[in-house]
Amino acid sequence: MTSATLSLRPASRVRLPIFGGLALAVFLAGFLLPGYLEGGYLQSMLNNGFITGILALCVAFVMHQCGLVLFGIATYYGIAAYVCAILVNSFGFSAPSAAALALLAALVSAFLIGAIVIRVKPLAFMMICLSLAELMRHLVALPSLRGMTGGSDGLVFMPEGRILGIDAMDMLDSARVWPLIWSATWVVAGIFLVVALSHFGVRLRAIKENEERMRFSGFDTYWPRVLAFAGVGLAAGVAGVLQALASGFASPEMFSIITSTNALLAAITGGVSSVVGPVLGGVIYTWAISEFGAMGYSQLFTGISVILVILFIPRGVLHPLRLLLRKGGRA
Amino acid sequence: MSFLEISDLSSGYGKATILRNLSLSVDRGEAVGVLGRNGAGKSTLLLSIFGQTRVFGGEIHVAGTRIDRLPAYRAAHLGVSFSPQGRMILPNLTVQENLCMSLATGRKGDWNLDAVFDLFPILRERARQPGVALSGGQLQMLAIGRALMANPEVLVLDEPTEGLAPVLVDVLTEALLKVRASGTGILVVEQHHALIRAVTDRFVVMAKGQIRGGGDSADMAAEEYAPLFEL
Amino acid sequence: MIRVENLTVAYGAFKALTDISVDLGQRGQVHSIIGPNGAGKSTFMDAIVGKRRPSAGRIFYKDRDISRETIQWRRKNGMARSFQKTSIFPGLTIFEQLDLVATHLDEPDLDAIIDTMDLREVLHVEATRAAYGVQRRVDVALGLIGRPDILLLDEPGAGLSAEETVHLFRHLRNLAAERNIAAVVVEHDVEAVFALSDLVTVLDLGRHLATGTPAEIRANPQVVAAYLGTAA
Amino acid sequence: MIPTLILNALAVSSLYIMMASGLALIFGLRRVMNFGHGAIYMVGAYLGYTIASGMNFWAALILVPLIMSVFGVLLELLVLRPLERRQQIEVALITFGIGIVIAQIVIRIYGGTPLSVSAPPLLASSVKIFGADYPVYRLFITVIGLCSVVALAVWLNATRTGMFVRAVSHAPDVSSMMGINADRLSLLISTLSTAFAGLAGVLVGPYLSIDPGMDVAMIITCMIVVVIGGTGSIWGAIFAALIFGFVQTFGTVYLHEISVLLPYLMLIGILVWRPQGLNFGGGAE
Repeated sequence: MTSATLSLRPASRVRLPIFGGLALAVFLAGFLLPGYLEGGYLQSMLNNGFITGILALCVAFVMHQCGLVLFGIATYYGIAAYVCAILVNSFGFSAPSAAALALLAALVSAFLIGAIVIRVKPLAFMMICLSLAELMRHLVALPSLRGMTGGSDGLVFMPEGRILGIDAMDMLDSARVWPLIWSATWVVAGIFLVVALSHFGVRLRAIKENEERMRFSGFDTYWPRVLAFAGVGLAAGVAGVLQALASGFASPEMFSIITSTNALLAAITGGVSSVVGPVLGGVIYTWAISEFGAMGYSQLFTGISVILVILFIPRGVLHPLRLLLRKGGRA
Repeated sequence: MSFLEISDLSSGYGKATILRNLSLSVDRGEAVGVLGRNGAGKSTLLLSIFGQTRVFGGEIHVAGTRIDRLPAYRAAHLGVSFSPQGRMILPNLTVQENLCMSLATGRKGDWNLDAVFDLFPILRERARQPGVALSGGQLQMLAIGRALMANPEVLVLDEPTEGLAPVLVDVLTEALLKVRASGTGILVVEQHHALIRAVTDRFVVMAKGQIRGGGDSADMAAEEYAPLFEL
Repeated sequence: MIRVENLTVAYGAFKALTDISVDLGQRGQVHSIIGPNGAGKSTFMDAIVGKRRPSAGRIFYKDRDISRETIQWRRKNGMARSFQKTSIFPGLTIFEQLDLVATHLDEPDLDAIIDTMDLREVLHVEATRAAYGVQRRVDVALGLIGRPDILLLDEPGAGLSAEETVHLFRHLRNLAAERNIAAVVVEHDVEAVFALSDLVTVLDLGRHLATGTPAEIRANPQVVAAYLGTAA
Repeated sequence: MIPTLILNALAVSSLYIMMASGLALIFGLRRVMNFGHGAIYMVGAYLGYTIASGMNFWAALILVPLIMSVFGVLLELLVLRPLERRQQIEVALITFGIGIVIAQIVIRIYGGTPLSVSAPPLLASSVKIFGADYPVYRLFITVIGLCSVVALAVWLNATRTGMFVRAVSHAPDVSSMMGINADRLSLLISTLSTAFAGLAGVLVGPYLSIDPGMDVAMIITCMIVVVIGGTGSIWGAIFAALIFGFVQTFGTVYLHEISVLLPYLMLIGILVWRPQGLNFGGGAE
């Protein structure tokens, strides 16, 4: 990996201060949100929405940069949550060290899995990623691991220590954990954006577009994608740790197909080439699923959404808008 | 309108336009040869008839039906059948199965397994072997036999003599003359002038995706056509 | 620059190339490879750039046996190729893809390549939206990056009109002279080949038929019989 | 012990073969992985339950595949054909969505509790095999499974339509140039595939149980089988289904609870060894 320097197009450079200023304002304003929401239902909805948003960002990144449908993001999300919970419960780790090791676990597992699955064809990739999430779901529910994982009931844990100035005990309060989720989403989105604009991002997209030509241009085409996959696993791990800390709970359901499907849906609906769309998608789907869930229709809603989204807006709701802004030419 | 009528056709692959405003017609029972260098667009012309190219403009009619917007398999049903370049024999089907692929057209006529085996006796001996086991000449016979099994009005051949030994070219010429005698028309792309002269009524010359001229096959050697072959 | 010794490439029982020995690639010259369809031209190209492993025989590049080197190694050490079916990065802008490869291969003067291939006007166009002729030039430009010593071009004129082909060939000839690189071209258009090549190699049925100047090739009775026919 | 296990493995494999070969056939022809296949199987099982309790098991065995073939017609006409030009992954995701919707409808109708079907009296007994009592019903499943494989092999290799199917799977463009209508074959294959899934659904009732998660479990199994067998290879899928059945059956006995992980570990192992899957005997890709 030689360079990860920014190489923006001239036009983007001019716009950078405007967008940057706007983004900073939104970022700062976000911290004031709990004051208005006063905790409660809306706040916890928003927390969950942003966590799904981070997963959606991961799916969008893999789709846009590697051209692969990551239908098993739940694997790394769940692994991070479980590692965090197990380290606290069984080994007495403090919250920050458990969280750090959980992220490491997500990164390493994604790296190892990526090294295997990146070689297979796109369709098989999709099916294998899905199967691996199922593997994990079965693994944590094994009766013999019950002492450690809590079996099919899941694992409740009570971490101690402070993360970024927030006491781990307070994180169960949806308003107190919000700043952490909010800034984590920004960090993940920011890193994905920088990578996408960097030479490394262009290289990934070039491999997606034409792997053979890349080899004939002197590039290695395997390791960059494995690294990207590992990075995405790490980001999904961030979502998993956040979820675990915010709920004090890790459950086999975190690995379920539904988790992966919702992240995928949020990514596609929001548009995989954007960093705002997937997060927005995550929030909207989390809200909608909770609304329909109250009537017992959450899965039905997911199923219908998959069909409609792929049929009618496979490139995301923001896509037509962008085309309009771009007016046919590249800005 | 002729049986096979190509009018003002522009076609190619992806973004590349290979044929440019080409028109050509073949009547029932007529035999037409297409000459031209490699890369002139001869194969593209034939593949366009069978729906394997992207048509940018113009029309293709077979037996009065416009086919350039129909599914690719329709061409064979309407009475043109194809012996493609490189033969495109399915290696894991047997010789007989390869021949029977054309039965999908549902066209009835004099050409059946026995008739094809009579035309190319070697295929009868190899009937149960997989397509992959044949030699180059046998593959070509199989490709032609397969196209005949569709009982076409016009048999379309792409470079049938490509890579064949001279003696086999003679065998092939004989076979194609028999096909003509049975009343079947022929549209053949070919580099060997001798075969065109022996088998076809008239010829056209292509260069850079267009037809640059043509005439009676019997007069191919005439002075007036010499500049055409320099294209 | 390239020496091919007794090269044989087989697909199973079928020999696409049989026992070919030939020297290729003089700096500043255009060396064309011609032959009928199925003569093994593309296989020959693939073998030289490392896409296809030889079944027998060896390939030397600057007097070093490279038969076992990877595609990436060959590219980094000065062997570049273009493709018969345009092979570029459709979703990237033309600048993005040129810049990407240029950074990787330490190309000092991308601007010169952009100008040589006449791409300045379309730099920020997404490649898939560009005209086909432009895409062909991008394909060649990708091959030019990194100061290759030898550029192998597989039917650069495929799918172009007569005028576009001539245009492209003029570019190539200037390139070879200007940048002092060896150009090896597989091409169908015999007139263009004879007009613009310094050396011509003829392949037929996987065998090496002849190599020589255009004038020698035109006069070679074997070549006339096997390939050129009345066109000679 | 061992002979009983082998018989059990064959019975389970038979179900997987009926499912996976249908998936592979559609994939060969249309390059579409039908993620809704598990849901079709689930509908078959629940319909089988209704018909078996309302009329009798034998009626279910005949009627359900017939009813399920209607799903195949709909699959072809409403999904595969209109979406022919979409990317294969998009179509796969749409079938996945359809699968979820179908499964949810089934759960709405039948509720979330597992149901069981009793084997018909004729098959409810057991026989002595190698000194151990063995349920006749499981033998029956194996026989049906074997028959369907043989029938499939005969159909593909000895009939004209079967030959057309092979031709299109190997070389779609050559086949279309020779006049083979892939649309019509696809209709037939979709119908066959869903009918087989329905049959597997009916058969599973008296053997295992019928529950709301059966669609997901089956589709995951099928995906592992298809990937191991080499995407689109029918014989690869059948062979992989056999391996899968044996590994699962023997694993349950000798490795106890770890056995649920075995299929996944097998998948990873095979992909490390051969990224393209086993894929022998003429796959479509």
